[in-house]
Amino acid sequence: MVVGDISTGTEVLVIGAGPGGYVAAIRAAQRDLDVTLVEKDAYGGVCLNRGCIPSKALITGASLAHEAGNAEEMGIHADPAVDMSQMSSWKDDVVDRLTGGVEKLCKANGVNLIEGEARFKDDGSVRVAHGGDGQGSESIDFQHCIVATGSRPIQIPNFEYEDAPVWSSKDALETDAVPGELLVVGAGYIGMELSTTFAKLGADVTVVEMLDDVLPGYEDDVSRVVRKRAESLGIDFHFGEAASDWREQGDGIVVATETEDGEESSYDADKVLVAVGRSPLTDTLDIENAGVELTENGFIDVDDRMRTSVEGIYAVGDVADRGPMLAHVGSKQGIVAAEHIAEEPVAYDAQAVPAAVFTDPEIGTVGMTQAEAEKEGFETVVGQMPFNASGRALTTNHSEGFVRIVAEEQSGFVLGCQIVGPEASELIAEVALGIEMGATLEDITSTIHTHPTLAEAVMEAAENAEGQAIHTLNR
Amino acid sequence: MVVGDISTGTEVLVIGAGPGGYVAAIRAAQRDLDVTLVEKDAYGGVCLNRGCIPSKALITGASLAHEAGNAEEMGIHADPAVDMSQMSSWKDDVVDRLTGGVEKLCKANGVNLIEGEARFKDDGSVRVAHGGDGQGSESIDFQHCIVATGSRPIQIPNFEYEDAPVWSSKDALETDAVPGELLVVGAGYIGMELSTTFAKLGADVTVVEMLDDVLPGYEDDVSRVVRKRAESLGIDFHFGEAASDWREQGDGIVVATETEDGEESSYDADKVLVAVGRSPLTDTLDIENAGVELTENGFIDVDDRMRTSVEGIYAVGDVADRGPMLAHVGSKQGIVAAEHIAEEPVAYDAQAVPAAVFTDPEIGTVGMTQAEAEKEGFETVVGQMPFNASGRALTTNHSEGFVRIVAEEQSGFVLGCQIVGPEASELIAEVALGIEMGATLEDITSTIHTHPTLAEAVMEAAENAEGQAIHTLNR
Amino acid sequence: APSETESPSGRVFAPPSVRRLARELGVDLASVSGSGPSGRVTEGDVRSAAEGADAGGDGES
Ligand SMILES: Cc1cc2nc3c(=O)[nH]c(=O)nc-3n(C[C@H](O)[C@H](O)[C@H](O)COP(=O)(O)OP(=O)(O)OC[C@H]3O[C@@H](n4cnc5c(N)ncnc54)[C@H](O)[C@@H]3O)c2cc1C
Ligand SMILES: Cc1cc2nc3c(=O)[nH]c(=O)nc-3n(C[C@H](O)[C@H](O)[C@H](O)COP(=O)(O)OP(=O)(O)OC[C@H]3O[C@@H](n4cnc5c(N)ncnc54)[C@H](O)[C@@H]3O)c2cc1C
Repeated sequence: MVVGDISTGTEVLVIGAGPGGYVAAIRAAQRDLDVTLVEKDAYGGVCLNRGCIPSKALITGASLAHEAGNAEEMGIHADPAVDMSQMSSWKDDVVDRLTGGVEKLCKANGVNLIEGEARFKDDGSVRVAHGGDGQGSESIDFQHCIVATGSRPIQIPNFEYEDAPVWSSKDALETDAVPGELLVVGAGYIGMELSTTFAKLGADVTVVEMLDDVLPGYEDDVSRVVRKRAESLGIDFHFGEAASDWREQGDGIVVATETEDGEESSYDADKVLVAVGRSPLTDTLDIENAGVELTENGFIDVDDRMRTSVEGIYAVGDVADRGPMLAHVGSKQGIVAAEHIAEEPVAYDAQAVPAAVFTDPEIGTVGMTQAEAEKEGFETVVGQMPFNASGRALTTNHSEGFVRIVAEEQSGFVLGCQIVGPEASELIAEVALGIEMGATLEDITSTIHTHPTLAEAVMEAAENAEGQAIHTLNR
Repeated sequence: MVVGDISTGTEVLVIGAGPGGYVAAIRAAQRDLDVTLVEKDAYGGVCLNRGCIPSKALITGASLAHEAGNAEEMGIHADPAVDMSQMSSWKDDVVDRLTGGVEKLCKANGVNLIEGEARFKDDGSVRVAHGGDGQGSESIDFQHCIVATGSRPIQIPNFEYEDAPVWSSKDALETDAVPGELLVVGAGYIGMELSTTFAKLGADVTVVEMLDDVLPGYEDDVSRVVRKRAESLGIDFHFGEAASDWREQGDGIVVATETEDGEESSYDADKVLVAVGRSPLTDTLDIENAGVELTENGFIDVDDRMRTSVEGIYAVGDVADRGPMLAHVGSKQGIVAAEHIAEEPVAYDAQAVPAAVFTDPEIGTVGMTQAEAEKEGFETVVGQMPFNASGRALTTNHSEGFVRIVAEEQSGFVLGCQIVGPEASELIAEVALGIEMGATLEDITSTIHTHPTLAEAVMEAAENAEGQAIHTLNR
Repeated sequence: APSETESPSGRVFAPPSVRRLARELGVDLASVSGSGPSGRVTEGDVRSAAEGADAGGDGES
C-alpha cells in the first residue's frame, strides 16, 4: 500500500457511474447492501453526458426547426433561425438536470459516492486515484465488485480526436456552431443520427461508409426508409469507401477516402466526424491484477448472471461481452448483478431486447427478424402495416415506414417486430412486453388499441399476419 | 312495398359506415358472408369525416406552429404564420385519403356498398331511400343486421347549429378562419381538444363548463395538468356556468350564461362552439318497426355479443349501450358482431378499454383508477413516475405530467394506468396489452424498455409500485 | 376448484387467447385454477379443465 493511502472496505464496489453502474449501485443499496460507487468523470456516464441524452435533445431541436420550416403544405409559413449556441446550452441544461438527478438518487438510496479513477490491485481491492494532481488516492477493499466502465469511440488511423477539425460524437454534441460542410465517417446508428441532425440544422452533409448501405445489421427495407429520407434532406452517401487521411486546406480540410480496390476520392469539409463504433474500456483498469478474463476483442467475459471469471467480480454494460452496447441493456444487467449479489434468483434472460435508432423516421426493433427466426428453426408467419394506411400517421404528417411483426406460424407466438416510422422507439415497448409474456398474435389483435394512434399499426400488422387485417389488404 | 322498389336480399346488412359499421362489414365479408353496407352520408362516419381524424390533423398543425413559435429557450427563433384555409385543405386531403381508403377496402373485401338512408320495415328488412329527390328507394331483406348509426352532437336550448355563429364540433373542424374570440361551451374532451387547438392558432378562447373542472370523469391530478397548460395558453375557464342564450352584437355575438343560483354573466365572442356531448342516432331509423329495445337514454340495449333484444339484429358503436362512445370501441364491437354472426366463440370481454384525450399534454388511460379498483374490492398498490424525471421527456422539452399504475397488492396484477403527458395516447398501448394478458408489475419491470424513451416511465411507475424505482424516490 | 387468490368481482386473469379458447371449449374460466404467475390462467389450464370435464372428472388432472 502506498504511504498516505486511506483504506476502507465496502460490500459492493461499483466502478463507473453510467447507466450500467449507477443503476446497479442504486439497486444494490435498495437491497440494504453497503455500496460504494467510483466515477472518474461525470455521473450518468457516456449516455447522459455525451451519448443518448444530448443527442436526443439536439435531434428534438433540429427536427422542430426543420419541420416548422417545411410545413407550407400544412399552411404553416415560418423561416426558423437556429441559434446553435443557445440550443447547445438548452441541451446542457437537460444534461445537468439529469446528471444532478443521478447523483441525488444515488445519495438518497444511501450509495457512497467517490470521485476518482479505480484500478484493481488484486481480486479484492482497488486503488482510487482522485482527480487532479497530487490529490492522493485511497484503497478500497470489496466483497463484490461490479465493473461498469463502459466504452470509448474507436479511433481510426490518421484521425486524432485531439485535432480540432476531427470530431468524435462527443465533439459533435458539444459544438456551438453548425459546420458549413460536414463529412461523416460511418453510417451506423450514431453516424446516421448525427448526420440527420446536422443536415436539419443546415449543414451540407456527406457520409462515407465502408459497407454498402446505411445502418448495417438492419434489414434492407428498414434501412431503405431511413436512407431515402436522409437523401431527401440533402445528405450525400458514398458507400464502399473508407476514410484514409485528411489535411488542412484554406479555412477547411480535405478528407481522403479509399475503396477496397484502392480507388481514391477526396471531399472538402469543415469538420470530419468519425463514428465507426465503440470499444470497451478495460485497458485503464489494471484488470489483469484481478485475473478477470477478457475476450479477444477486449470485452469482459460474463455469464447470464453477469459474473466474470473471478468469483465476486461482475461486469455490466458496454464493457461486458453480452448483448448490444446500449444503455438499457447496461441498466438491466446492472440490476441483475445487484440482485444476484443480494442472492435473488435473477438472470439476464431477456427474450427480447428492444433497440431504437432516432433517425428520421425512427427505427424500433425487438426480438427476431423473419430471417433470424427461420434460422433458429421456426416456421414463421409475417404481417405488415404501412404507416401510410394509418389514420394517426397521416394526421401527424409523418407516414413513411411500416410495422412488421414476426410470429411462429402454428402457435402464433410473437417472435419479433421491426418498426420504421414515427415514434417507432415508443411503439416497440408494447411488443417487447408481448414477447416477454409469450403473447400470441391473437392476444395483440384482441387487445383494444386506442384510435387514432400509431400503436394501432402494431395491431394491424398482427391482423395482417393472421390474414384478416382491416386497414390493409391481406396477402 | 312501394311501387318501383327493387327488393334484394343479403346475409348481413350493416347500417352506417363509421368505425363500428365498416369494420363489421369488412370482417363479416372476410368470413365469406354476403355483406351489404348502407351509408347515407360519407364513408368513415363521424370519426373520419368530422371527428377523430380532422381534429387530430388540426391539433398537429396548431401544435407545430405554436411550438415552433415558442422555442426560443431551445435556440429556435421563428414567428410562424398560419394560413388557416391552407391548413384546412391539408386536413381535408388527409380525410379524403382515409375515407377513399375505407371505400376501397370495403370493395376489395367484397362488401356491397349502397348509398342511402335505411329505415326498418320490420325485423327482417329495411327500406333504403337513396339520396337526393326522387332517386327512389329499395328494399333489402336481411338474415342478420348490424346497426351502427352512431351519434350526433347534443343541442342545447337557444343554440341552433344552423345559425352561423353557433358551431358544432363539425363546424369548428371545417372553418377556414380562426375566430378572434371563441367561446366554448363544455370542457369535456372534445371541448378541451378544440379549445387548445384554437388557442394555439391564436384565438382568444373562453370556456364555460357547468361542472367544476375540465374533463369530468378524470381524476383531479390528471385533469389539473391539462387545465394548467390550457391556462398557460391563455384559455379562460368559467366553471359552474351553463350557456343560456346568445344574440348578435355589432360584428360579433354576446353569449349569456347562468349559474345554478341564477347568477348571470355574458361574454363577447365571434363564435360559440357547443360541445356538450353526443346522443345516439336511433330516431331516424324506424327501429320500433323491428321491435328493438332501447334504454331510457335512447341507446340500443345489447349483450356482450352485441346482440339486441331481437334475434339476428346487433348494434355496435356509439349507438349501442355498451362501453364509452369511442371509435376503437365501435370497431371492436363491430368485429365481435361480425364474428358472432360467423358463429365464432367471441365476446366483447375487454378487461381494459384504453382511451385518449389529445389535449396538451395528452391523456391516456386504461382499466381502473385506484378508487375504482378499491370500489370493486381490490386491495391496491399504486406507483407513479413524473415525466420531469424522464430523460426522454426532458429531451423532447415536454416534461409535464406523470404515469400512474394501479395493481392488486397481493398478486401484483396490473389493473389500470393513468398517463398524462407526452405521447400518452401511444404509451397506454403497452399497459392495455399487459392488462389483457394478466401481466403483473414484475412482468412490466422485467421487460427491458428502450432508453431513452417515454415508455421507460411506465416501467418506472411499476418499479415505484414495487417500492424499488431507480429514477424516482420510493414512497 | 377456484384458486385461493380469487379476485374480487370474480375477475379472472387470463390472456385473450385463453379466454377465447375457454368459450370455444365451453370451460367456465372462474372454475379453473390458474397455474401461471400469481394464478394467471394458461392455455394448458383451460385444456386440462376441458379434458377433465369430458372425462367426467372434476377438472383437476
Ligand atoms: C452519441 C451516442 C448516442 C447514443 N445513443 C444511445 C441511445 O439512444 N440509446 C442507447 O441505449 N444507447 C445509446 N448510446 C450508447 C450508450 O451511451 C451506452 O451503451 C451506455 O452509456 C453504456 O453504459 P455503461 O454504464 O456501460 O457505460 P458508460 O455510459 O460508458 O459509463 C461508464 C462510466 O465509467 C467511468 N469510468 C470508466 N473507467 C473508470 C475507472 N477506471 N474508474 C472510475 N470510473 C471509470 C466513465 O467515466 C463513465 O462515466 C449512445 C452512445 C453515443 C456515443
Ligand atoms: C370532434 C370529435 C372528435 C373525436 N375524437 C375521437 C378520438 O380521438 N378517438 C375516438 O375514439 N373517438 C373520437 N370521437 C368519437 C368517434 O368519432 C365516435 O365514437 C365514432 O365515430 C363512433 O363510430 P360509429 O361507427 O358508432 O358511428 P359514426 O362514426 O357516427 O358513424 C355512423 C354512420 O352511420 C351513418 N348513418 C346513420 N344513420 C344511418 C341510416 N339510417 N342509414 C344509413 N346510414 C346511416 C352516418 O351517416 C355515419 O356515417 C370524436 C368525435 C368527435 C365529434
